[in-house]
Amino acid sequence: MSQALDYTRQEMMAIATGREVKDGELAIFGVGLSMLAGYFAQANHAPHLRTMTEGGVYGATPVGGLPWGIECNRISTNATSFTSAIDALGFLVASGRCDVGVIGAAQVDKFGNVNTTGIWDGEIGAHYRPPKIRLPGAGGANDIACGAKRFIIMVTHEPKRFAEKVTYLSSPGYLDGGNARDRFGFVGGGPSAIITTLGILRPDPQTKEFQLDGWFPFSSIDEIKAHTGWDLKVSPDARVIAEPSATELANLRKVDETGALRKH
Amino acid sequence: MSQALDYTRQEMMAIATGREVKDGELAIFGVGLSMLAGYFAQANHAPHLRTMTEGGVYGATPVGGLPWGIECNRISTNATSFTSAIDALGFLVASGRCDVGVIGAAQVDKFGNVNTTGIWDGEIGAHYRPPKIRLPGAGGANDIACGAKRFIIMVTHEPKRFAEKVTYLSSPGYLDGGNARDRFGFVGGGPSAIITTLGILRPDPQTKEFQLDGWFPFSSIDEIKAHTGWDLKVSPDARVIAEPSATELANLRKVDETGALRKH
Amino acid sequence: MAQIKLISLQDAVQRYSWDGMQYASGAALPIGSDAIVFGRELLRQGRRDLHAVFHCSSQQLNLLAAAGVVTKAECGFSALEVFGFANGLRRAVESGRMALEDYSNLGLPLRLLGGALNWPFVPATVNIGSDLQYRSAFAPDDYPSQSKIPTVVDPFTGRQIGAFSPLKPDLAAIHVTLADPFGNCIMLGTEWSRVELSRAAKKVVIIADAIVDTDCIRQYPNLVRIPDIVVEAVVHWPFAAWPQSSPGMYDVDEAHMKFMNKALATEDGTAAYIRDFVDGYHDVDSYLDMIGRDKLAELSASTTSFLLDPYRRWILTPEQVAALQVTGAAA
Amino acid sequence: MAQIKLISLQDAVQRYSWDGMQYASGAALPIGSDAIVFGRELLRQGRRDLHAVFHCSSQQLNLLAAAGVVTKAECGFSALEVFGFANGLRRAVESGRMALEDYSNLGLPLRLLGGALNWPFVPATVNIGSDLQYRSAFAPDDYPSQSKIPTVVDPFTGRQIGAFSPLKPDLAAIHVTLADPFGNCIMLGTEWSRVELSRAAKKVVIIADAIVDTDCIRQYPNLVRIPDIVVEAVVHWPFAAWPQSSPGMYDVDEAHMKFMNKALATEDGTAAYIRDFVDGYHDVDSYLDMIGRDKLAELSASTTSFLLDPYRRWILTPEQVAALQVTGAAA
Repeated sequence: MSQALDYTRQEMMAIATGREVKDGELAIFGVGLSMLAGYFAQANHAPHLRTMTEGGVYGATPVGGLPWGIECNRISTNATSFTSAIDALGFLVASGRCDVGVIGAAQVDKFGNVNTTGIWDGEIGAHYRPPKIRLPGAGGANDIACGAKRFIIMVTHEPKRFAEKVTYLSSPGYLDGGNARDRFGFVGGGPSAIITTLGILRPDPQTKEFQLDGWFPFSSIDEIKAHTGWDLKVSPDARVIAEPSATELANLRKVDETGALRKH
Repeated sequence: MSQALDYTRQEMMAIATGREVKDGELAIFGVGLSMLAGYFAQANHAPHLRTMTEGGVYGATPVGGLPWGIECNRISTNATSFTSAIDALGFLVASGRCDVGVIGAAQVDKFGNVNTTGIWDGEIGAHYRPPKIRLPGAGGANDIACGAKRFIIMVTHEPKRFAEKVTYLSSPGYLDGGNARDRFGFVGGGPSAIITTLGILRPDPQTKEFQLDGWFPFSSIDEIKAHTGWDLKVSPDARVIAEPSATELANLRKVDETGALRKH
Repeated sequence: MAQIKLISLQDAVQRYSWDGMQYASGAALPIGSDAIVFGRELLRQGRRDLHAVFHCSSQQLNLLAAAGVVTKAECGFSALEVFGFANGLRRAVESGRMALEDYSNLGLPLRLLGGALNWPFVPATVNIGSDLQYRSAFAPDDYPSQSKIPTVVDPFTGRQIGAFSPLKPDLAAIHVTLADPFGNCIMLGTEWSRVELSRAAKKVVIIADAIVDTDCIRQYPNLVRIPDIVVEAVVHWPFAAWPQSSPGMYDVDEAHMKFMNKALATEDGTAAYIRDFVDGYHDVDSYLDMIGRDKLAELSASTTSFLLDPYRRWILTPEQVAALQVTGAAA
Repeated sequence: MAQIKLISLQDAVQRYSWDGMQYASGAALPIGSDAIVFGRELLRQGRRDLHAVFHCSSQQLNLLAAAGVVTKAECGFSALEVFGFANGLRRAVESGRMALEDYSNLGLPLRLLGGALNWPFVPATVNIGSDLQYRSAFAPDDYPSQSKIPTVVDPFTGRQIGAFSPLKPDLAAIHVTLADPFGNCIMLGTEWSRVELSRAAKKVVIIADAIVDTDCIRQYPNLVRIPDIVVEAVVHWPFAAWPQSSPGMYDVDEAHMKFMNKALATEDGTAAYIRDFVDGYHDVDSYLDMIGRDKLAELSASTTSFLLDPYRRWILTPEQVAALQVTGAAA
């Protein structure tokens, strides 16, 4: 980093994601980095954030570092309520109540569709065959993608992860673009941003194709285009994203006390 | 009563109903007399009866007399589990798991259909109009009638209560007879007995029309026919029902400690 | 940090109710838990033309129906269990003043489940094949009704079953035993359908018999089946379900159950009841005086009292609650 | 009077499992509660050709898949959260030995809900419009699949949504924190889908970290979300979810999570793991020795320990449990 503050690309990604989360919102985070981003928002600028995990764990602040999972003891230590998956993902997310979700992706395409199921050699074809690499599957991300008012995709910016079209569509973004989501009556609004280790992509309001909306201080339009597997358009409003403030970084590191985001 | 033991018709009805309930069964009772009948069975001959109320109250033995309701403090004092209506009536009854239910009726017809919704002058007609007397509605009885493996109807034997056809069908018996229940795919088997203040009616295996199966020691075939609003057939096997034993009566009165069944 | 949501009953009714609304109460148990004081306050503030969604009739619906402020109601059961027919409700139905749409005690909570999940319909394997399906009080000339519980074809077998319409009431006033100032709730006794209702309703106001410190909530998070994130406001009101019961807290007031139901059987009796027991108090203290301090002691001597023991040490005093309530109103 | 149902783990697996069965485990949380010792015993008794129903993959499914005894599996999520891909499951899927049918973490429990309610189908507003709907590992040539999540027409609006097939596993082995000898269960931490699973499965065997006296159950009936009436048998097995965690009881064994997952990445590693950690004990005591007494103390020093405090005084000693177990076996 050439900045005055020393921070990693993962930390920048987490902070940029956290900035998308507003105070008072009902928010759901997946395991890992997305949870750090969410709890960073709560620690930094959204003290009244109403947080949950898909495990039905409410009101908790993680202790002892990055939670092992959406239900683990690090998130169960100071919860105010434990319920169930149908409650969290059904009553509160698939219902359209949840304001914002944060999910990860192994592969994302230009319409914000997400693959977390598998890597195949080429297209799968009509016969469903085993993947070369089996990934974790849809988890709660499909439910968040269908139901949350908006959701944010966090993903490492590498060409192989940014495909023209995902090989397997695990969680719906804008499908083939435009109003395609309407065909399925999804109550959720779709992905509002893809936040990467290099910058931020947002959907065109009409076509819903994701375009570059901002780059991080250590990145550039060219670097991002080179790392994107489709012909990435650049928004006329694209601009550099503010680097983390000292306060933001301090608040993030309070949440990420074991330094999970400083390893890469 | 002319018997050696002094007991009421309501007590005979409750004991006859209790005899229908077998040890180890999963059983659900409505409020009032049917609950007394059920808990009598548990106290008398079915110690391993698995009891519940539609309130989702499990493992309880009522204290202080007739419970005020399916959820009241008299049934909440020593329960082992409190859950919910969907659990009790859905997961355990509508699902087909429950072995036996006991329900009441304001009006019952020859196919064991039950009306607990209202009394009208004549037939309702095509336009649904207010009843002359509004009754309590279906409650959980409809769910028991649809889902329980079998159910028992407890009813005071009066001509106006025994109709050729119920004015309003609140809870399905055999509908218009035969295999009519199959049209709706009910998982439950239908009513196995109508137990009254005078005797016991059971369905013909083919037609499902209820016929007289037994009369109580203080009653007779003629009295029962005279109190039934349809032309009641008498089973060739019809016989007198054994009066309560001293043990049965003692066990019933242990459950009915405030004497609710001795008032009439 | 969650927000303190303690407000007065008066404020809660003022802010969250309006004429013509779809109003749900919970648990809507005929003898047990129900937010009956919320209904009394609806009457005090003159709310009318309500569309009531009650899992079962309770003394609250009995009273509101008797007072003529309910135009439509949907129920699974409409009496008072061993206390007999609900006379006020009966009068409203029999006179044609109130249209009562009948479901069963499973049908009603399944419709709330469908509302909570935002499903377009809920599979119905009960209520079908009976007049619960064929007769609609809301559409009395649609017979046999095609709209109340229409049929849906199971795509796996091609067989027909029924489809319930989901419920999403504008407001649910839900009675609970204990709540913290943020709206985390603990229920003792059956939930009935309070969890489904709290997720189906557009807004939720909690009526709690007692307020506990959040330390109690953190000790028993598995008991917190209604979490603060779905709650708009919390009202503290002791004996809120009276004359019905609240397990762990108080028994049914048998005498008043009968007295009230008898009063509601006539117009005059209803007017007198409203005068004495709806307009007859102006705050919690005068409400408790109205019931009678001896009676409160008697009702509190419940065989279920031991159910409350684990939580007693966290119950806030009236003074502590009052102090927090100021904070809530200022927020 | 309910029946005492305490039996040994060996007996439970012998009586309630068979080759080719549809076997569900609960909670099937990747890091938390799961009936992992039941899976170890399935392997010890040589069960095979299992059709696994797991809300999520856990180390149990990872192990059973690695060992090659699972032919089909249905999951909402198939990794180990921060512990990464489930290597044993990956090998089984990638080699084509195991067909893995994908749903989401809501789709799977809704299918259990449908099984519990005996619905012919469950409305699906999620999983549709994605390859979760179009791709079926159980019917790989049905593309886009018409059978996995077919469409159903909402009779109220005429719009199409999806329909999930309900699940009714032959057996559910469900891990809980506390159970009484009759099978009344208390869970600490998220239920995940254990309640729905306990009602959907044809038979339920409980695996409890500790056994409590029924007085505990009667003090906390609202915590008893799995009542005895749905339970066939209760197995007492401390650290039953190890190396995963059990809130209130023990933390994740991070070292063993990684060691185990690394071992399951290869055939040889799996064989060694089975030798050492599946066949490496013959009773509870030797199981605990295998984990290591120091490690047990370390894992028990959990920040969640306070969650167990209210119930500790009712926990039965191993001797008391053993005495009851004899009674159970004789019954």
